[in-house]
Amino acid sequence: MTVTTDRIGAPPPDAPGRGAQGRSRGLFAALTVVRLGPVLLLLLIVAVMALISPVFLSPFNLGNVGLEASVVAILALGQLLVIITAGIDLSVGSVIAMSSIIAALWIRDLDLVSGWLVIPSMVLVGGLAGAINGTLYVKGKLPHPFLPTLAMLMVARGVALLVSGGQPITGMPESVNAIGSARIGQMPLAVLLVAGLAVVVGVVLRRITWGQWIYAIGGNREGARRVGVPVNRVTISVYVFSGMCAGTAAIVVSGQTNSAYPTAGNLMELSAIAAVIIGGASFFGGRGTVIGTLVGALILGVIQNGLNLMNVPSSWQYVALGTAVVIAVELDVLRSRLETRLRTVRTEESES
Amino acid sequence: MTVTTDRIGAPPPDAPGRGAQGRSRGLFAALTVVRLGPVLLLLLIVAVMALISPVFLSPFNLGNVGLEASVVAILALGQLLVIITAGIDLSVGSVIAMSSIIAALWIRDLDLVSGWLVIPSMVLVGGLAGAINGTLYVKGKLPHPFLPTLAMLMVARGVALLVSGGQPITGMPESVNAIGSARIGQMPLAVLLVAGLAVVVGVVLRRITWGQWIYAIGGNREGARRVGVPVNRVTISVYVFSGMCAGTAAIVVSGQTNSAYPTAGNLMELSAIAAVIIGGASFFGGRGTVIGTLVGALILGVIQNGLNLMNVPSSWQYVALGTAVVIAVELDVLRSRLETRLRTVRTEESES
Amino acid sequence: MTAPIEPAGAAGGAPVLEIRGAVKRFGAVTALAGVDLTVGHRQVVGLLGDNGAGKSTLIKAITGVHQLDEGKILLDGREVTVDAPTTARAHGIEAVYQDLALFDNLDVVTNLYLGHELTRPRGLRGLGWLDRRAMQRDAQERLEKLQVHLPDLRGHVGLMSGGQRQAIAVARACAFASRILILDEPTAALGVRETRNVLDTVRRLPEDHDISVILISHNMDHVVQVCDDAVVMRQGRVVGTAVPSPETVEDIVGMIVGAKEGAGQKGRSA
Amino acid sequence: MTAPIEPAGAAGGAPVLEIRGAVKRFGAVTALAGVDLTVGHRQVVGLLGDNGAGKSTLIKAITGVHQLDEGKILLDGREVTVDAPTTARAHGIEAVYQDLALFDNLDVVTNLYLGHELTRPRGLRGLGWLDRRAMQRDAQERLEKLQVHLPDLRGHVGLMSGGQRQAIAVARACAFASRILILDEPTAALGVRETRNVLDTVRRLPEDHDISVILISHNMDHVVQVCDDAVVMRQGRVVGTAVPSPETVEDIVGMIVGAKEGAGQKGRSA
Amino acid sequence: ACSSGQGEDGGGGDGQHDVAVILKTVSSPFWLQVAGGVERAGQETGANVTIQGATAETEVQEQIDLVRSAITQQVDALVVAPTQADQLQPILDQAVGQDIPVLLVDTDIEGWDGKVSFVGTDNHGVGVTAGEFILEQADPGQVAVIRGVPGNPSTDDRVDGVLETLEGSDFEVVADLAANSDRAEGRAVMADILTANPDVSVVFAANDDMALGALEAIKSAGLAMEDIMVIGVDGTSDAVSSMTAGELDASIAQNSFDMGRTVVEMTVQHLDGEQIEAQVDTGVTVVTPENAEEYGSQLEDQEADLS
Ligand SMILES: Nc1ncnc2c1ncn2[C@@H]1O[C@H](COP(=O)(O)OP(=O)(O)OP(=O)(O)O)[C@@H](O)[C@H]1O
Ligand SMILES: Nc1ncnc2c1ncn2[C@@H]1O[C@H](COP(=O)(O)OP(=O)(O)OP(=O)(O)O)[C@@H](O)[C@H]1O
Ligand SMILES: [Mg+2]
Ligand SMILES: [Mg+2]
Repeated sequence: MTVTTDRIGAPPPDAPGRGAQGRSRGLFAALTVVRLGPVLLLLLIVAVMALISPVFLSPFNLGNVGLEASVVAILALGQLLVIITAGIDLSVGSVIAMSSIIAALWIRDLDLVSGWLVIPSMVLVGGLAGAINGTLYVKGKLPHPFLPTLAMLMVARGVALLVSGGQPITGMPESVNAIGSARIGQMPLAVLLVAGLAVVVGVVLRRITWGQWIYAIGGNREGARRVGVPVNRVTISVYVFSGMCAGTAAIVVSGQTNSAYPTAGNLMELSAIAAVIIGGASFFGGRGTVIGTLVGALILGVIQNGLNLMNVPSSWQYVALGTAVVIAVELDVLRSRLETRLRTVRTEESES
Repeated sequence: MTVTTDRIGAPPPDAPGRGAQGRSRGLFAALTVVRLGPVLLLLLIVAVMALISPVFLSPFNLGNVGLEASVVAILALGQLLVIITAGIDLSVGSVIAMSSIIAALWIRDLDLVSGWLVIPSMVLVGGLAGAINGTLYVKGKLPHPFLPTLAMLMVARGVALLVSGGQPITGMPESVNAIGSARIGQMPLAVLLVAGLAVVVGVVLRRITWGQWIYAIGGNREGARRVGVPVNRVTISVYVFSGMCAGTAAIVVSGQTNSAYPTAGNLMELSAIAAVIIGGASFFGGRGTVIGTLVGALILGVIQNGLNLMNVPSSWQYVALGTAVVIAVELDVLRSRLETRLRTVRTEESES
Repeated sequence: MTAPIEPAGAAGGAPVLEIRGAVKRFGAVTALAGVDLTVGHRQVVGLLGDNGAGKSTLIKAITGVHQLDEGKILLDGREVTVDAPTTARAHGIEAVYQDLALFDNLDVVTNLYLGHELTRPRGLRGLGWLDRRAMQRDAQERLEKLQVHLPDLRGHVGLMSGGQRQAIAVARACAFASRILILDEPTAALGVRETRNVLDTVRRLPEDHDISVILISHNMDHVVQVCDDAVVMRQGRVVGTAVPSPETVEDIVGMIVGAKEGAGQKGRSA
Repeated sequence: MTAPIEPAGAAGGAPVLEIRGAVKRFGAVTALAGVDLTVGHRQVVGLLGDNGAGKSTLIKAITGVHQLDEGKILLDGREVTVDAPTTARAHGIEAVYQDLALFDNLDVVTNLYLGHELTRPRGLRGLGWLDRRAMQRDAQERLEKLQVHLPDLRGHVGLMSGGQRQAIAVARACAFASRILILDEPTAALGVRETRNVLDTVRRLPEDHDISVILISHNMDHVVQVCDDAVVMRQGRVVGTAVPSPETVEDIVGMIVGAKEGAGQKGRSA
Repeated sequence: ACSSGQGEDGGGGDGQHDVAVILKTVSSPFWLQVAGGVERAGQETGANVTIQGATAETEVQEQIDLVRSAITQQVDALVVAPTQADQLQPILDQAVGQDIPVLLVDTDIEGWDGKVSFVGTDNHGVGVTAGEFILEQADPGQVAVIRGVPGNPSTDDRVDGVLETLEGSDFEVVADLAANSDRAEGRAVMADILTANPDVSVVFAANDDMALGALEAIKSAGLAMEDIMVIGVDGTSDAVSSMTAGELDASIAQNSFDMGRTVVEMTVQHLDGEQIEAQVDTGVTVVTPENAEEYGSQLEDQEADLS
């Protein structure tokens, strides 16, 4: 009787139920499909778009979608870590502007030949802004990261305006422009960048202790402290990472426009947060996945792209985008209920 | 031994400690001051402003501050209830635009003589938007109010643009203009409106069962359900109220500008949320006060007004406002630590 | 599921509550696999079983926190649908949950009265004015009965000790139950004296207030002291019943751990 | 505070842990009003007392969750500052807290190993690769010892039953304590068999792993079964000590409820 | 109106005129040019000029607050570029009520007789100019227009001007989308337009930033610059360099520097008791690759440095 992990009433993992074999197999298939989760949702939306607009599925347009979603996706990957710790980073949009402007100025004024240095510079400036956010929150014992990151939202925009004098700085090094616009075949480099970043974040979250600590802090901050997780350090690190992602997004934005300009990234934080939440993460912390986040960013990108392809006027775009977001998430709610339902039915089947 | 509420080691409430009487009295005074809480903070900021700018304390300018803070304060009072339930309402800024435009059009097109009807209309439209937010969240079982209210942020803006054709509608009834600009002595009517609203919200939160339920839901949503609080109804109600506040803010905005315009209220949601959080409410729900919220709105208003009086250029304003917000909240953190410290010392005194 | 399971707790008065064939699944986990339970009028029924046996799930189904996948709930012989906690409360059922369901951000008095607020005028539920003074007075009395030390009735419950919290939850449920009181391990965190008081209260309640009690406990002494009947669950099924007494304790423990099986016994499934 | 309080738990081996004059205030509440406690080498000390007596506060001060306002903590005779839980853990102190401190969003294995993750390569703390397989194997073994039924080791802890949760917390602390193991009511939610297993473990631990144990419990039977020494607290003070045995139980209960006061007795203060 | 004397910024005491210039914003090249003109006039006339602007072109409320605080400071005159014409009128009425003369720049409040004068070009006219440029210079084909922030009157008026001018011509407007006056969004919207309408041959963007973004999209789609005519508005230095490089085809410049300079000069004249005109049209310049270099050289020293 010292069974430890007997799944009460559950079937042995290999045998898919004994009773109604056929039905059970159907269930199994349905369950597999439903378990695709957010990806299923994305496929659905893509299908709708493809039906409405014939050019939607052209490789070139898909490249466009990827390119357009890439900035939000990069920000969202950083935001994901922050949100898993039950935090929020409102500053990312402004940090795009600040880091691209500072890096661009630095390169221009020092007259550096090796223009690629602008790339690490942007990431660095972004990381610095994130370090300030995290330190103010953690060491300054502010009650919620909303406050320091809102302050950074303002300060970074101000700094961007100040150091640039309000003027855009046009002309980026080749390397930056390549990241922003070059394609390998129809695949934009920026999309590959997102993919690489996603793999890194995914590995950290799922395979590395640090990532587990991030989930632990979001699940039970005081508990994490008690079991000896370096809560402060981990918390600061996610803000630094989010800032670095903003710096990376700055590279893409600068490359896309061949310039740095002080109003860049305006309101991007909202899209990034929306992507993460649409992707199934919780504002209360402890939950969220890389796949979900990417899907969230792509859902926003696909809907926007579809509306543009259909030349929907901007006032209608607001209405349509808002409605589409709600419908998308509502569908996911239904999907996950269906999943639970199917699983219960399957358990039932296998018992009888 | 059946003592129920013996405060272990605490002095009888009337005797302020026996030992070092003098010091204890000093402590008591210090404690009283520190307990002023956020108000203390506001007084501090006002003092600084008065030192920097001589016109700051002129009655006319104080009226200005009140007028400028009133829109944010009204929104923040609605947002407060939402945030106490651990929610968020991102839509209030756009709802200002939508409700003022719809009400203005309605009045204009129906050629109604009694222009004051525009007032209840705005509140009504705002309340409707809030009802949609709340219903989508609660009945649509969306994981977090971020999603429906973000969608409403977009949809309401879209609707405002659509029905107005992007054009402002000029000319508001006298009553609306009075609310927006009239003063009794130097006291703007809008400030009286805020005061009235604050009293109502304060009474509901502190004296009425419904208000207690709002705190209960924020503290433990599942628990509230278990003890029979009508969680869904209460939750929807706070979004309706927040929408109605947005409608009320629309009256003030329309009155200040004698018009309704489709870009009104842009980004106001951020200021409103900031006011509530600066005022000590928690995003995790269950905490927050009316006084704190008003102080939060006033802090934002006073800083902004001071910066304007000093002719600080807008890029510096970003930097200054961001920094000031962080400093203000940091001061409050210190204040509340001092409060705990003083209380402990007082307990110690009275024991020896 | 075809094994003969005798109706449990059929003794003592007309049945107030009957559960028939209760099944509850959480995805791949079957928490209740067909449970029958009968609680008589003014009876104190002990619900026993190993950790994870399904006791809390069963009582949550009764109080409307969970909905059963299969099975029926009968109150006074009439089938009822308990689709939400409010329904259960309307039927006069109150419960102390194992995870307490307290409000850490509110004070003791508010916690005690939440959902049952005393208002002026009395009738108005949500919209009435809170009669704090009346609640404070009443709360003081009730807590005195349990002899719990609380530093301050206006202190937030979140800062109280484990036992203080539990005492508040117990006081609350005892105060408002009018037909069935359900206690899920109500003395787990209580001190020696507080436990004694709670057990006393449980023993007196049926007579004094004409209600029935379901008590979940892992403590055999307590069960023997206060229960008229004991129902033992294992792995989502009722595996036996007994009238608890110092003599039957051995048997009951045997049923719980599975070494010995009682009346409606059944082998392990799956 | 001038009443003579004898050092508690001085028996059994050289003292591993000593607390001297511990005071902890929360605003107007004085949770600890000058507590002395001595835990000997390989000793199991029972910490008893009414609800709100200050037991949990005392152990939280030892594990660095709270900082003492006054008083000293000595480990192996040397004064130490335990300013954070990490410090306590570095000293080989592990605890099961009354409120458990589990991670509802994580699975059982992760909960067991959080902060002690097995990684490849072993040394790297935060940056190592998680060795899930090793942790899974090890977790299985440990949980088997306590004989807890868990539906799935990969299930989220948030969905588990009260007893399952507590068992995980106990398994976790037992696994990693290397000097002092602190158990705050570790069997409160456990079933009959699981409780037996935990008590067995506690009894064997000192010898098997060369550690000392502080056990907080309201159950006199348990205290008598496993504790070498019992320290009774009331209202933030130590009011007596005793060697627990069936004969002294009466006395100890008397000290707890205040009817009878033991060795270092003292009247109620203010 | 004379200064109250209590201002601490030292204007009133030495007989200078305190002029508060409140622009829509000072964070974009166009407004920096206006500010440059304002500063220049300030130096030339000796007036004590303060320049402020909201944080973004859409922040009406902020601008109202700025006007209000200028009234509090009892400045001698107000120069305002109303973000939303009608919305500013009540507060400007208050200023007039306090005997502070108000001059408008860039955007007029039509039908408001409280103002002393209006200096600027109407945005609708800018659109008409752009439309005429297209009719003259481009071969008939498909046209795409890119708007600013929806509901922003200036950018909407420009686009409407273009659309009205092109109506009934051989040009077909196939896309009408908004890019929030942002360069990156201009790029994204253009990329989508090109996907849906690969034959687009003329693009009008309501400001230069979006036009430059659109150019990037055209480039990265691998299309030839010569095949698509791209027109922006504002004549920013970036636009000028793009034209010099042979990419952008035209930018309709509003002579922003002149606007700022003229309005301050007129304000000072008014304060000195001189008679001034009720309306001055500072006109537009169509900047094309031909005159870009010349136009660009004068830009250099016109820009304000406000930091
Ligand atoms: N919401 C849920 N989702 C998934 N599984 C659940 C859920 N609630 C309970 N379970 C599982 O159902 C089983 C029965 O749980 P239940 O809480 O009823 O046990 P219990 O008899 O009360 O145990 P204990 O004595 O430990 O409190 C357990 O295996 C538990 O893990
Ligand atoms: N963080 C805190 N803030 C304020 N008061 C507190 C805090 N923690 C504990 N207390 C108070 O200190 C006293 C001692 O609490 P403690 O948790 O130590 O009791 P305990 O002996 O563990 O009781 P139990 O047996 O109920 O667990 C109680 O009155 C409690 O309300
Ligand atoms: Mg249970
Ligand atoms: Mg305790």
